[in-house]
Amino acid sequence: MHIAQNWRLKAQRYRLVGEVCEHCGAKIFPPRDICPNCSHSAKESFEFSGRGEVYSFSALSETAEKFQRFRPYTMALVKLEEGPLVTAQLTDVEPDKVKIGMPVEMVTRRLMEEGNEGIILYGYKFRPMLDKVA
Amino acid sequence: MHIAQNWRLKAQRYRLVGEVCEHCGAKIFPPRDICPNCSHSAKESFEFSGRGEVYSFSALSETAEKFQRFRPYTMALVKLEEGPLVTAQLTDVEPDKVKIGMPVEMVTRRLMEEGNEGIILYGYKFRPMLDKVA
Amino acid sequence: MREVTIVGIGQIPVSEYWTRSLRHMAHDALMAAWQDSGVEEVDTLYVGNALADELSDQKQLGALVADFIGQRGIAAARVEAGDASGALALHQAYLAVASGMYDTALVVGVEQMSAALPVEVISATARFLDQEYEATMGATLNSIFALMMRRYMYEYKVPRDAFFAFPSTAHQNAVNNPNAMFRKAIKESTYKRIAMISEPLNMFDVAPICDGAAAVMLCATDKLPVLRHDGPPPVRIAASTVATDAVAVHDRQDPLFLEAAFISSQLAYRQATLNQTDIQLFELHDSSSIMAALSLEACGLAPRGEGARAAAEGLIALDGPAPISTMGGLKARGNPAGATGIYQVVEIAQQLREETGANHISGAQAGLAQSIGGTGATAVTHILTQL
Amino acid sequence: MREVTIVGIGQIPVSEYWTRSLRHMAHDALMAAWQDSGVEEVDTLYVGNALADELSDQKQLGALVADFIGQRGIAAARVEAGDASGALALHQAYLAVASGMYDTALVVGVEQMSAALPVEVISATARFLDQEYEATMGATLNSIFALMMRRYMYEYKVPRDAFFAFPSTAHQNAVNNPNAMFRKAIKESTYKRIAMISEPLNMFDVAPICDGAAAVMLCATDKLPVLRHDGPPPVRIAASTVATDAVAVHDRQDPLFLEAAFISSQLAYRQATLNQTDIQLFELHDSSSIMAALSLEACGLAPRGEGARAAAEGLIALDGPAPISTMGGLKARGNPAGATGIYQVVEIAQQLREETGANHISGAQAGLAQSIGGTGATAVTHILTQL
Ligand SMILES: [Zn+2]
Ligand SMILES: [Zn+2]
Repeated sequence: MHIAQNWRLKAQRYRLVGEVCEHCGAKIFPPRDICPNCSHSAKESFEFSGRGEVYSFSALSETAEKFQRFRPYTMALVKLEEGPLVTAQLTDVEPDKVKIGMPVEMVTRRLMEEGNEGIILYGYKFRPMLDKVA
Repeated sequence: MHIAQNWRLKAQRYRLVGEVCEHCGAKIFPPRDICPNCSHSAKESFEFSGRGEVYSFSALSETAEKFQRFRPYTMALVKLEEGPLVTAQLTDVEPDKVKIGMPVEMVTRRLMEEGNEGIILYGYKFRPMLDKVA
Repeated sequence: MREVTIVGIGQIPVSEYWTRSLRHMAHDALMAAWQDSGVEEVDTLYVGNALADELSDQKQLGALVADFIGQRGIAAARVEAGDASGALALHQAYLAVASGMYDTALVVGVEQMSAALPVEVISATARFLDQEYEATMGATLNSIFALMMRRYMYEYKVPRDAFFAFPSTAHQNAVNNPNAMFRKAIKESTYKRIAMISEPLNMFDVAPICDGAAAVMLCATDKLPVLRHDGPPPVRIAASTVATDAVAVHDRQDPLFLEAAFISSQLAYRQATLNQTDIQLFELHDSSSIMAALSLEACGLAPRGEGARAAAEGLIALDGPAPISTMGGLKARGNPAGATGIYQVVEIAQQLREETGANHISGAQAGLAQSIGGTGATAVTHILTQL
Repeated sequence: MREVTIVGIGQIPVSEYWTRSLRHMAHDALMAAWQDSGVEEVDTLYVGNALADELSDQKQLGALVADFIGQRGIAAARVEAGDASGALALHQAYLAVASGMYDTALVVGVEQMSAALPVEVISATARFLDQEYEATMGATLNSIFALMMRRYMYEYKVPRDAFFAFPSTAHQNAVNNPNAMFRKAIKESTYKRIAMISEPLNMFDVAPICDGAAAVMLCATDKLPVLRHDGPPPVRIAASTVATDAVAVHDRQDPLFLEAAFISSQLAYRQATLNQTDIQLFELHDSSSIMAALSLEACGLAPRGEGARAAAEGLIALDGPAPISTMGGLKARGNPAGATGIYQVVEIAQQLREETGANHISGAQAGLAQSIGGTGATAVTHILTQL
């Protein structure tokens, strides 16, 4: 299901490509057609560094159908260093080791499996920033 | 999916149990809470004979997901001898042998398979009336 | 009750969109309508959509689209009634402005179907039927159309080929519509041999699976003077009416009569104080050839049982007495379910604004758009007139 | 704009219905409201529903329900905005009557969730979120609540146990509500050890999966004299307002502030020309403890970051300054998604009609009901007063 939808969002999901508003300079992720900050049209691509910190997190095991195979996992809000918040999973870390404010970086991982055709969707997750942890 | 829903409709689906309106005498199928004929509440059960004739029919092979395994099949509108029209499949007959006005009778057959749990749903279909065909 | 006017229209070509999702499509149509309108501020948004729940895994489209067009905060709602969703959303927006609570309203009909597998679309649109007594029995939307069509042919002694008039007219008219999906005329010989979908309904009898978005901006007529004056001519909503019927065809008084379409059109003629003869074009719900025939009859444009024959005899042609599908209709412009009702209204506005080029209905001062959910359970009729 | 009055209310107990389907549940609530009302003829029907598409395989609920209650033919619409669907349907019905086009309107919120598997419900309600940037990442509705709750605890230094006030009050109040799902008080010791759903959100922090239907009959106030006179006291709709926010929490200006709820409540206070202090009870959207806390703050009943603490200190009790969930709220009466907003309004009407027994808020002359879609994208506020 929704092969096109997934394909469409590849740039965002694989490389955190958002936008920078030519009018007010706001860094925007996810990308939009209109800047939520100044209401001008936003069209200039901007690739985020992928670095940020944990703004909030939660470990869960009651998931939607497509995520059943991957549970339990930890959802988070990550504050990117360029400003925006992103909803994403944390990876390579036990939930009880996560703290608000912890530095994280983006990696590309398997997100879910689409039921009927077994299509696998990849996208961004965040893991503890290696240099900061070491 | 919808186990309860199927269970709920068993009487209708297995035995064509509808209603007879105590006010206007209308024979009602499918059952309702309010008689569509006179707008009084309809509560008295009535089991239809299951005999009727083909009002219209169509052979199809593009089906919904749960019916993929059963295609092709022939849908029909059947006019029950007590009055109501019913939407149902025809069975035990090739589509090119079906004619409008053909006498048919109800049988209970497998209707579909529910995806995830493989639940099988049974219900009414109609076949050519045996004594009339012979 | 305040008078309501259409001051802006917008649409994107009906097509298959692989790089724009639902919110982008809605955005593009809405921005076009807004830009067209001369309106400064939009007070509320209505989204007509039938299938985003299952085909895009998305609900709350009102809020989603409001935010995406930069209008975070405004009132917004999603309205659903199968493929009458767009028209029904327009009716709600009409009431919102008529009530006096909102002065301006944006309405978008949007649908994305092509990204899903055909079997997913068939499963989803089967939900326009009565689940417990039609869909559960194996019925699909097209199979019910087929049952109606076969009975119609039998009861009124109509040959199947009489239905060719509907796709033929639609495709012919779509040639000149840059927003139509199929811009190529079709031949009767092809119609006769093309594959059956559900006997006697063939592939040319039904509208395609497709994506689209169309939008209008409404403004209270008493607020029109506030608009900038260089905009296109406003179009008056002379009637906006809704009626319903049993969802299951087997439950209807007459399975071959679209009662909801009849009631809704009668209410509309009355509200607009117009007769059929005062109206120069009719965008009807030709989601299948049989629905087109029955719609003609329900709207009083042909006697019962005569819709298909009358169409074959020229009733519905651009220069006929009751032109339908003037920009291609659902059949050739496309039927992106929840968007369809707004495309119809946009096209009538285009006709009244004389923006339809070769397809212009000369002397068009009033047009009727009728949108139907599924096989006839919901019918929404709008009559638009020049202001 | 015409004044609009609630002249009839109806509800069925929130529960798990195995022998009645969606149409039956809607029927029962609607008939109760109609019978309660003294109205002869109903002009239009609105159905608020969030999940029938996937959980009952049914669309076009407007027409389906209109027919099933014996009103085949009337105008009908289904409105959807997640678990604000019922309240948003009421807003549309309010506009319909206010506009002058319809004199009376029935509104039902109806939802059937218990027949589906829990994982199906979780998948379906995840569609209240932003599919492309929340649900696709693995987020469920509860997990987003959890993210908000953890950040709230961190930012405002609130202990988790402060949230106990919400389920505690809700369950306590539900004891006296025959239509509530959970009619038993809960203990703090249980709250502290019950299983987590999505840390720090536990099973007592969220409303249950359930079925329900609630309905109201609206009548234009200028048509009230036509009604029979032995009916219950009519209740005035003093305000009906809607606002939106970004669907995704990460897109909001402040993830811990419900901007839509704030705007919608401010608009409502203004429309009703009432202050918070003129209002004696508040049915808020306590779909989770954190939503209850944030709703208190958005409606101006507690300072930012103080909602949970204020609740723990008695703010929300039946005899407190801002009683909420007076009949059990979403938490204990139950949250049948699209039905919830109508249950809230019915309960406020019961309070104003003094039909709430031991839970009656003494001196209640005005009540506010606020319904929220998902995590805050759609907010609908109604203020009801004695006529
Ligand atoms: Zn900007
Ligand atoms: Zn009767």
